[in-house]
Amino acid sequence: MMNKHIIYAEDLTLERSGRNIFSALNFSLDSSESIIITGKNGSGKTSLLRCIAGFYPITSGKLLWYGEQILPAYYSEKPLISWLGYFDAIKGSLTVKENLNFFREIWSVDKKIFMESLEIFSFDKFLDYPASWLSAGEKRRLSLLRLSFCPAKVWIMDEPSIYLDKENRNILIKIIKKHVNAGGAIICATHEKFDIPNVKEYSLS
Amino acid sequence: MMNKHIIYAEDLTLERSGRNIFSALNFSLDSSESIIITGKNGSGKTSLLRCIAGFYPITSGKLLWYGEQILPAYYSEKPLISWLGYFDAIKGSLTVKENLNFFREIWSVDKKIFMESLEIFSFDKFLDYPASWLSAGEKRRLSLLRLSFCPAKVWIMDEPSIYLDKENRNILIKIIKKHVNAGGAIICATHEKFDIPNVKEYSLS
Amino acid sequence: MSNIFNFLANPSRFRIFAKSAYPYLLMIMIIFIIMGLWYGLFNSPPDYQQGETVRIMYVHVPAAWMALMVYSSMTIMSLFSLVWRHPLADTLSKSSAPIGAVFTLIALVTGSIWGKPTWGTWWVWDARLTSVFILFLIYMGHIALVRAFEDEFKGARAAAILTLFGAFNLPIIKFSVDWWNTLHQPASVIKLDGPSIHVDMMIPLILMAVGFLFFYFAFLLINVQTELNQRKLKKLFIKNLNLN
Amino acid sequence: MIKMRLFFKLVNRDIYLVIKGASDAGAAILFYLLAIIMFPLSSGTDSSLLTTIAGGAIWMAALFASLLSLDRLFRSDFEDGYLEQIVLSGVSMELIVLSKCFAHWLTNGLPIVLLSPILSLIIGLDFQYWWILALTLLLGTPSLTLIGATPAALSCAIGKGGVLTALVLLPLMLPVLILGSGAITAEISGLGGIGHIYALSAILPISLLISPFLASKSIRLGWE
Amino acid sequence: MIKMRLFFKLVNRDIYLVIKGASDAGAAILFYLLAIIMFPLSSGTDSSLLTTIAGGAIWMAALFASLLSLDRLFRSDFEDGYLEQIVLSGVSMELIVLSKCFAHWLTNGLPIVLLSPILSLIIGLDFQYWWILALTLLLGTPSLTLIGATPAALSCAIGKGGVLTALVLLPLMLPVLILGSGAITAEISGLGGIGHIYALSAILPISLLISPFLASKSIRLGWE
Ligand code: HEM
Ligand SMILES: Nc1ncnc2c1ncn2[C@@H]1O[C@H](COP(=O)(O)OP(=O)(O)OP(=O)(O)O)[C@@H](O)[C@H]1O
Ligand SMILES: Nc1ncnc2c1ncn2[C@@H]1O[C@H](COP(=O)(O)OP(=O)(O)OP(=O)(O)O)[C@@H](O)[C@H]1O
Ligand SMILES: [Mg+2]
Ligand SMILES: [Mg+2]
Repeated sequence: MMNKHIIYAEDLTLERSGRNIFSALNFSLDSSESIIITGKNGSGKTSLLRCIAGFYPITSGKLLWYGEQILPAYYSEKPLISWLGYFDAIKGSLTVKENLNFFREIWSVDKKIFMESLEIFSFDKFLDYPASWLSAGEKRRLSLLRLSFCPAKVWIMDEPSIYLDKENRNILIKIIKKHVNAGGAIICATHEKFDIPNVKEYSLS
Repeated sequence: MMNKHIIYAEDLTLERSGRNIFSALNFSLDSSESIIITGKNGSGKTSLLRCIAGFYPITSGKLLWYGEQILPAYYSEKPLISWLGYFDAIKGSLTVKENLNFFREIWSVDKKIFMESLEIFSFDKFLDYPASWLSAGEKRRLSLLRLSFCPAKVWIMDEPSIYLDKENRNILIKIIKKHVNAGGAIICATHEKFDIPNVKEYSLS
Repeated sequence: MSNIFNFLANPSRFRIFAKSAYPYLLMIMIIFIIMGLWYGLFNSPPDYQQGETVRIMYVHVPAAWMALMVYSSMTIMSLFSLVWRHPLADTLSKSSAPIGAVFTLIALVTGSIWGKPTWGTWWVWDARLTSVFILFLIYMGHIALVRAFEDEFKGARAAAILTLFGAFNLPIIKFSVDWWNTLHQPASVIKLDGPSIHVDMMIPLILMAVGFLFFYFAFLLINVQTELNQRKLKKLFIKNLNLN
Repeated sequence: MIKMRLFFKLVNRDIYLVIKGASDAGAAILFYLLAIIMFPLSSGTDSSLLTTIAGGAIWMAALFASLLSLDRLFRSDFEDGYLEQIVLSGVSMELIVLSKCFAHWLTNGLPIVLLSPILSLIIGLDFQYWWILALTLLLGTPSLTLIGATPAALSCAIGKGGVLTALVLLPLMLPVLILGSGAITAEISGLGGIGHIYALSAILPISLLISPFLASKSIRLGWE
Repeated sequence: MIKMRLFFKLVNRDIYLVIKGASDAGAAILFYLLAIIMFPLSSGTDSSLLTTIAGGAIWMAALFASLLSLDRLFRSDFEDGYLEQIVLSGVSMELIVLSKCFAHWLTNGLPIVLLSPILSLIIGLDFQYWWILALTLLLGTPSLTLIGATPAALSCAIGKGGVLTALVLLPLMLPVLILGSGAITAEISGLGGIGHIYALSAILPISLLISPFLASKSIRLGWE
């Protein structure tokens, strides 16, 4: 039964440098599901996401991916996570296109899917810019674009909406809905209210 | 007449690397006034703020501080601007207290004002942490705290609300109101709706 | 054996053990060193080539052995730390480094003093001397690295990585005299076909070596105690921060 | 097979970044040249003296050049989140480390090896010894890169680096330096440098084995 | 007066950062020691040879040590927005540059000067020449810092640095190196190094005059 969950967490506890960050968390994530993690500043949202991805070792409790004790950041056959953190992994000295192409190759992304994402974000006009020219919001948009064509089933996003204007926030919600409808799963930490159907809210304190 | 404005801009135009970022902007800022700059991603908000501070040289037009052609980033007797940009100028290897104390000394801040700011942000419990431990929102809060005790009359803020939770956003609005009531002036670029009385909205396109 | 290890692996139990054990270790160390010094200074023959200066050997050689021994044990503890993430291994390794550095320094200094009359120079850059010097630098790097981190666990693990990496220096030190032409004399005590020095020199050497070994044990326990106490203090400090 | 393809894609990218000037590995070669020129400048131009120290000088310059460029081997990719992205893409950290080392060697070590015969002329090494210089560099520079990878990765975890990295790094690189320059000196003095070369070629596989493991551990440590 | 107080507050902070280990200038001294040791290791242990190259070796080590630590002189403060904050606080950029150079010299150059008598022993320089070594270093290290400030500031504008900075830096520093080691060689050879020392002491005020100006321009360039 447990095997059916993509992610399953039981009594998850994390300490860092001797401080307790969060304790006894229980949740699970399945296909076509999305979890929004909320909580005050410093409540441990980012830490939780990094635990799930395997960057932080958990102090106690159980954290399973597909019923197994996998840490995606250690090793996986294919990308398990499409990750959007605080850092954008964009090289300013390359053009936008070069930045995208690299990940396209690493992930062996279909040309069709790639073009589709490009269209959703209407990013064509930026393609030949050096990435260092982009404004904060444009960089975030580029990150979201990359996130959206990654072949991973689970999207993990840490405050995806920062720097974005109205229009781009709508695009964000659109791609989230699309991904969930297509059977994907999403965990997203944020302080905003997102208008997504069937979202589970999980609040840290 | 012109001398009365703290900042006065006429036909302000900026080009960067041959691209036109904005052109023919006209606005002015006086005591007890606040301007919110809005606009889509890439519309030039950050660039405008950096022009005002003197980091970017303007291409054409007129930009006056107290009626004179001063560039605050070049030289001023006293701090003209309290600046909150994308970068936080926080040294992770120092404690929060050490980070704050340095600016307190450079700006010769009154102990009373300092303690008051500390209280508004209820930041006492973080004082002895290494700053590298702080979460994104806590770092932003620290930046705001520093901004608020700077003796400059004009606050320039670039998306001050990113990373902040509800509670801290309210604190932000509170200090903005307080500063404006005390005769200060504020320019703030943001994508949020702030509930500030008498705010002038200036929209870039 | 594994029972003992499991028993001691608990930090608080280890603290109790350390507290009660270290005075005995100190005593054993003092007895052996006094005996060794007495034997070495008054009860052993001068060397037919080197004369009285040979007595430096009774400090130099055990110190050099201990320099290697401490590093070897740190290497093992580092493996434990990296592979099994054992916190006690971190503590032991961290506490060992300064002691090892001291032994290395003693070996370097006594070797230098010995070298002046026998080789006619304080120092040459040959393979043995250089590799011991590198060992000293690695010890210092270890000490600096642990302290460069805010988070002591992270610091300990970083130092463990460095220790493992520096371990390839050990065989170089040990076999440098066999592999390269050096001024330094080759092994005469620890080698496959048995020791080749006089028994009267052997006895004080062994006494001093045992004394130094217990020096290591005793100070290791003392260091670990301070370390654990500090950690406790820090935890209290952090708890206090949280209460506010 | 797929791993191999991934590996070369990663190497490709690093080299491309060098060419585009984002990484400064390219400048390391020029630095190497300049460092070599500094020897005659600082020690006087007595040519017999130069001949004696030539091998050592070239080796020291090579070491400093790799030292400088190694410092940033992982740091910029670590800081902008690129490594996080890659490691979540199903590429093992060890493979990433290897690819970065390989790219670093291709853009730093290899040019140094190739330039060495010409440089030996400039600095006054007898030309008949060029082969041993080139050979020691060919065997030694990959080891320098591999040995340097771990401290470079550690510097990400410390969050600063530069000199501290260099400090931790240098003692570990000294054996390579000693063997490399020692081989040349021994060959010139007629003793034959082959023993040194054997030892030098023993260091390479050992560091190839250990280094990716320890460097990946270090980077993970930085994430924790 | 107020400017003076500001200046010392800034210097104070930089030194404090070094002590707290945030900046790695402290390690530069250890690096310097190591670099010196590399000379005998790479050039063989012939002691008469060592005596000849000793002055040059110590000077080269000093140069490499400042090179490594200068690279980060402004960069971390530039990248995290600290320089923006300070320059908006009514401190002129030139004063900031001077304060950073002064702090850098106190934590890097001065220890090198102070250690030099001991080091001259290790490396085999005749002890009677320690004064000229110390004197050249005392005059030369501030120039190295000041000369290095501009390329270090430029590296902020380029957005990367490391080797590239070192590359730009090196040719500019060469005169100091040549004069410094030349003075020692001249003194040892009986020619007297006083001429070199005059020249060396002329470089200092010139660089003191030009460097803050050019370095501030470079940093502003980085902001544009
Ligand atoms: C600073 C200089 C010196 C250093 C760093 C040094 C280092 C060492 C080391 C690391 C060992 C232990 C090696 C092993 O266990 O195989 C050792 C052993 C020894 N050293 Fe030295 N040494 C120095 C100078 C000298 C001098 C000048 C002499 C006497 C001429 C000397 C005589 C010995 C002897 C007799 C042993 C014991 C060898 C054995 O039986 O294994 N050392 N030294
Ligand atoms: N060096 C440059 N050369 C050319 N164009 C540039 C350069 N730097 C920025 N731009 C462009 O200037 C425009 C304005 O950038 P700016 O950062 O001011 O936008 P912004 O309004 O702050 O956007 P955001 O809401 O995303 O923060 C962007 O379209 C950007 O691509
Ligand atoms: N290395 C560390 N040692 C101790 N405490 C830490 C460490 N790193 C982070 N913390 C603390 O852990 C808490 C949670 O941090 P985290 O970044 O997960 O918060 P968050 O919920 O993402 O906050 P935000 O909304 O501000 O992004 C914070 O209070 C932070 O101070
Ligand atoms: Mg967060
Ligand atoms: Mg902006």
